[in-house]
Amino acid sequence: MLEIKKLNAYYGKSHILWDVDLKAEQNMITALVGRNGMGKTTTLKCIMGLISNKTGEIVFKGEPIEKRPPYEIAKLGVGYVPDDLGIFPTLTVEENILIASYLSKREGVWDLESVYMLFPKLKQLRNSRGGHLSGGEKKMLSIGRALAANPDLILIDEPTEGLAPLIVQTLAESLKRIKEGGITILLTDQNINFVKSVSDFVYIIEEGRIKHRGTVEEIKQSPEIILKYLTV
Amino acid sequence: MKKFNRRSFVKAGLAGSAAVLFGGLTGKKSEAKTLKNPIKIAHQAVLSGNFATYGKFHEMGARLAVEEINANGGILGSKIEYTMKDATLKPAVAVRNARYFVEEWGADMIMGIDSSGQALAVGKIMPQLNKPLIVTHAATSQLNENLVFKEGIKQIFRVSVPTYQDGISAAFVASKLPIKRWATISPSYTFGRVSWKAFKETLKKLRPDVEFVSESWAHFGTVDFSSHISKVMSSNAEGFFTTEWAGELISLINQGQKFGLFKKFKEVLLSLGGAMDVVEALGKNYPEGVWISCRYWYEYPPTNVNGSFVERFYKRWKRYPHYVSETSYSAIYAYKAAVEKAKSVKTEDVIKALEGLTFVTPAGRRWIRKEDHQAVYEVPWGRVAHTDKPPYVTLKNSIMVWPAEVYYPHPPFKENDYPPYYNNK
Amino acid sequence: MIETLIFQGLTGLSQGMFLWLISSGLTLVFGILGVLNFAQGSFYMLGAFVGYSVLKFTGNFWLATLFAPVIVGIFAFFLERFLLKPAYKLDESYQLLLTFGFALVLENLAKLIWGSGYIASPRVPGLNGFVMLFNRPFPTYYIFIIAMGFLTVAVLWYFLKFTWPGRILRAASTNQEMAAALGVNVSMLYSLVFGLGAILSALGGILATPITVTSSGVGDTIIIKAFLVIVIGGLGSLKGAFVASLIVGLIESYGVIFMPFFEMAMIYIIVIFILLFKPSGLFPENV
Amino acid sequence: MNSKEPILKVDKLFKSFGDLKAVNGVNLEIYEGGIVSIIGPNGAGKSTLVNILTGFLFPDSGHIYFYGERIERKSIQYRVRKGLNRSFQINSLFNGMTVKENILLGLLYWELPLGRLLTNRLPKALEEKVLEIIESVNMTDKMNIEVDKLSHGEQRLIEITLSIVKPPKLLFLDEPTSGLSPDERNMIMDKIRSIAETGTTVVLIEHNMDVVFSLAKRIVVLNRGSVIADGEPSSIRGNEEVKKIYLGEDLTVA
Amino acid sequence: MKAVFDPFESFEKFLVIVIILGYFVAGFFAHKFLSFILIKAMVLSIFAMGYSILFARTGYLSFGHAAFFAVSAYSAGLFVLHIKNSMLLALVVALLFTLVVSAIIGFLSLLRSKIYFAMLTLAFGMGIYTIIWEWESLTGGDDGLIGINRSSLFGSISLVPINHYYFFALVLLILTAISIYFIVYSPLGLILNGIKENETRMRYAGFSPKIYSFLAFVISGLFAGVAGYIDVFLENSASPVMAHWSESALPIFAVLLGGIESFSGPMVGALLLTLLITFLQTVSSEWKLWYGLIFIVVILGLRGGIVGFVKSKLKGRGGEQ
Repeated sequence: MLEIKKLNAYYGKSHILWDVDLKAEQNMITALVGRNGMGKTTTLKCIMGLISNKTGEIVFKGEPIEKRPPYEIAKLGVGYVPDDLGIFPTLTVEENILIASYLSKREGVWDLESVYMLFPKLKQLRNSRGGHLSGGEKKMLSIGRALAANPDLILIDEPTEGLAPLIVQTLAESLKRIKEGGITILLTDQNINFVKSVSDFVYIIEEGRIKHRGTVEEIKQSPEIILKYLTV
Repeated sequence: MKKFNRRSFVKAGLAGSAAVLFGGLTGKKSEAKTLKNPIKIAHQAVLSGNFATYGKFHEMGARLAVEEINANGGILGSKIEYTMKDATLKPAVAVRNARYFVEEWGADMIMGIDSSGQALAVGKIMPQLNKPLIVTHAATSQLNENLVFKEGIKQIFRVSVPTYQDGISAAFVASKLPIKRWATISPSYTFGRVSWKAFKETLKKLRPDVEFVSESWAHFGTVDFSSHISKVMSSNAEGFFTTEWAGELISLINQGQKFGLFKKFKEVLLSLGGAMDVVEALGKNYPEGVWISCRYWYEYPPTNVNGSFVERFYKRWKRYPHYVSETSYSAIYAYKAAVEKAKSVKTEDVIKALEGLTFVTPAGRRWIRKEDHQAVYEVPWGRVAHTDKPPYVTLKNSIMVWPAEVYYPHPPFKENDYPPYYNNK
Repeated sequence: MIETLIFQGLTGLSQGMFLWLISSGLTLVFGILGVLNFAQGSFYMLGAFVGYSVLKFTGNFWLATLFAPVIVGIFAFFLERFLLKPAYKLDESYQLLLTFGFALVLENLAKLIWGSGYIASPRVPGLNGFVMLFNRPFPTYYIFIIAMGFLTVAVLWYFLKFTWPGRILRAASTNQEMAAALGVNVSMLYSLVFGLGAILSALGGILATPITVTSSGVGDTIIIKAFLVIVIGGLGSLKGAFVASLIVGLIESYGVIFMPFFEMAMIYIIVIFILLFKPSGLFPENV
Repeated sequence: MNSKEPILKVDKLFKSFGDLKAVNGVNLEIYEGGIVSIIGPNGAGKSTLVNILTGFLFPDSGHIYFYGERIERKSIQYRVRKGLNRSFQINSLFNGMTVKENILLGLLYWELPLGRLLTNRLPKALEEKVLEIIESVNMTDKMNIEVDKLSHGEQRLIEITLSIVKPPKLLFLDEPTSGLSPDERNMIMDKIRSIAETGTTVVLIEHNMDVVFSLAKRIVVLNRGSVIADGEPSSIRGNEEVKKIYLGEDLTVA
Repeated sequence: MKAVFDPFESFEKFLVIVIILGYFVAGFFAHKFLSFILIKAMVLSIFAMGYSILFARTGYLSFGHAAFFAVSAYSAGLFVLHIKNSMLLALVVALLFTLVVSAIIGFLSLLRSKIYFAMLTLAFGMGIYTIIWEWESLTGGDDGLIGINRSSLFGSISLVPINHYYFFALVLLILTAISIYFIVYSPLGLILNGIKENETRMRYAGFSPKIYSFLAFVISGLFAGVAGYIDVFLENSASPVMAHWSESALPIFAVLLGGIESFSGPMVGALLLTLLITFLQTVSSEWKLWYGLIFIVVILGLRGGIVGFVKSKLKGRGGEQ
């Protein structure tokens, strides 16, 4: 679905990503794991076309997209849930969702109703302004909005950040259902338990370099890797 | 009212026959020895911004004069070289232009200038430049009273009327109208204030029973007069007077029509309503029956000189002459007359020749007063009526004129010494 | 006295509406592009001139009112594409200076094209009369202007609130990166918003022709007032622009009665107070 | 930990952005000497806390005492003059100016008598001091290069140097090693050690655990705007709660 | 390119000295109009050099500096007309008034920053314009003040002839250039530049940036005052348009044209701009169109101005060697 080769990215003089290679296979949840400040967000932004100062190849559905502007990448079928969630504060919940389907013009199973079915809480809040939601509600909305565009691939940055354990659990369930619905997911997180519970394939990133890759089973069987890269 | 019309026409006819000097059509052949070739005349007026149309009209009048004179052999055999520059409305630009004309370009005479501030600023440096300056528009009375008469800056002349015309002659008209209560919307700067004061004081002398019940002051650059109109219309005035001019007057008239201003007031006096920019812009929409004047009106005087000027002007530019076109045209002819009289282009000789000069122009006989270098001539008032051909406005059947001498203040100018010198009885 | 106050109020409202048409364009452009557009006054002037040409061609004021703003909008669209885009990487004060340059050029281009004269005011079929209020005539055209002002408010409100392009505009004004990630062509959006801003100003220009005079310098005069309006209202707030336009219109109108020589100064005094005590304006809010 | 009075005391500090409680009742005491590290996952409120402590933001409520003086409403420069300084995570230098000018600007307030504000030639002592500082970071050959043309690591070095040209009593370093190569990181770590040795108390906000554990004598763990653990590195390493927040809350689904 | 340790400092100094020498030599040969235009260029140079302290060094765009120009011109004019015909005392009085007015306006405007600052200076400046326009009894309203004549200096040196006045203006220009030189290439200049580059960092370096921005504002206001003073005695008149915001565009354009980053830029820009406007006005009645087009080109294409362009060429050549 998505393949990244030798991606290098820069913020000004700061070299953030070093030769990152990464694949997100169809109908799988791929996780990019690492502590914060290691380049996870930058990787997603590069895919989305939001960082122009980069080199390397990014191929989505066989098509090189590294030179394309974000809106074209979005229309090709990439959804994005940024770590700040990017909720439009002056739009209502419903508008936040519908704006995505309006803009993408892509057909699929996801529409307002199916998003509400996935996150019933949003239905109750449908007429509230985006700015008035709590952190967890915003997270649901941001994911729901990305889905409403019916993407083939969805990029989710730090889905568990700031969420209470119970909500993390629900979220894990939701992501699995999204995957079952036929959408490929690439997410970043530092919550290894969550990653273990939802993902199929794991990349560990540190200091802008991919340090380890493997299926979730392999990761589960090598706790030393986890301790080395993820904990204090 | 009719009596006045007749009298004015008689006077006008006399003026026409009293032509002493008018070189343009005489086509006198040049003398063998030329004075200076070419004689350089430099002109400046506002060519940019909201008042750019004034500069264009200035230029048309001057160019016509230059073309005619050159086609007829020039001034004593010397051709005229003419140049024109944008003076904007900034005094500093006018001063720079004047310096450029004289010190760099080598002008023998400079002319033009629209705003009072510019005229005064340029006037003040004329002793340094020492060339004749003929002002063709700026109307401040300070120019002739203070700069020329009191300070003795002899290089300054003015062929256009000073503000007296706008306030005082309007009061003459008003004194004949059967109404008592007056209101104004006036420009909120010196010109507007001086004119309204002159109007009030003159009218009060002529008609002690009048009252001035409402005044509203509009800033320079006002585009929307509706609140001013609304204000004066809430008074019980019967007559309305204004010295608003150019684009602002057009706005005022347009909006006034919408508000019914011309219905509410029995009589309306527009001192500069006869300016061709306003007449062109309004055309048939010009409200009928209002009194208008300006510093020259294309139908007055009904002389051959004027008639042929209007014809030639129209033929050349496809437009009717604006008052600044006439004053620019006449300024050049005045200069020509002076040079021919003095047989010299030396500043002192030309000044001497211009002082006291009487010459016939499209606007009638002009006489340049020796003391203050102000050209004295008559300007008509009349009621707007429509015609079928451009410019669609005529005053023919209602023209009123007073002898200029009776309402021009005389040297020595004393503070608040407004006319009438004219004995009404 | 009451009637005078009401009349002054109505004329003040109509003056405010012209300010609103300019300042709404300024606000939209500032809210999305972050550019304080000096040339907004030039679009107002172009609206009047282009409207005049369309009127001459078609003889119909309403066609002119319809087409002139669109033509000016298209022109502005390309102006943004070719000359403003390169300036986005510059400091905001340079963008302001650049649009100042646009204004200089447009004013003088207009003079070349339409000449330096005053353009005659068209008669508007059906709106030349007046209605009687307290036994005094009040022109229908002014009522029309006030109505048009409220109509544009309603249309803009509806557009922003209930149409997708409007919602996208609101979304992009708060988070352009996210809008781009959802499929908004931000570069195109910029051009379109610049064009839309020009359309609003040009509408003001053509609507003003029946009551004022049009000359190439007219944009200059009105843009400064519009700047002051959006400072009072709050940069980027349409609600603020509307309320402030009406406030300024009313102050000028009542100022003519109550403080004849200081109504101009009043605006500055208000601006100074706003900036010192409520620097983000009356309604600090996004589009 | 220390019987002495703390040099910095933070008392029930709160700060919200909208409904996000970025700093949620932080209590903290920093004692003189050594390196303290503040760690925590993304969004734990570390940056906001530093911004409040150094005057970049004002808190909603709570008090900050620096040597016993309440400073939570004081300006940045007031705190700096009292001896509290910081470095920035994203380099915040005087771009477009040379290394020398950057260092000089850092020194001017402290070293230049007001009367010499308009001197065309700098006082000798000041000039020497600038050169000395530049030499101490091995940049003598680059001192006339504009800082935005330097490598990221060099810029970071100047970033930190700028905050210590006048050695503060308490220094906050915000992610000093982020975006650096291993070599550059070692260089910065040496720099931090040497800063601490000269008597400046250093508070280190850092992601890189190697850096944290090799430098800090005390670690404060922040999560969701509150302090959840505070102690020596060994006790933090063994702290279950810390492990949980870094690896994820204990999930039944796991 | 920047303050204190500018490798091009000597080039900049050289350029300024060459221009001043040029003015000096021209003073002996220029006939009347040219000397008038050159004094105009000096006036704009002084205005722009002062303005560059605020705009180019400290990074604040003001649309209100024409007001200080006008305050100085009017106070000098009113002083010689009504109180004492002494040009030296008039200078002192004019600068005193300018100081007070620019201190008040500077203090108020600097309470806000960036785009709001530009707006505030516009509003305050236009407030002064309105006062001059409306206070007719004092200022002569729209007619302005006229008859502000030059007299002599120290009772013996007559400034009435324009070539004498030329050298008087030149002395003021040189004094301005020296002052600006000392400001730009001094710790103060570095501090101001620091505020432009990174105001927050300046706070972390211990400074109170507002105090220095205020200083820059008042300094630039004072030099606008010097320029207004020279101008009023050159024109022999003062008019309200001097205070209009559009007049504030002149020093901005001069600074941009010459080169915003350079010390000599304002002087180069002012001279070129004055000659350019004079030339355009002579060849075309649509001069403002050309003026506007050049303005756009400078902002979009010539960011370092003319001096910056020359320097980058010189630098490029140095790099190849």
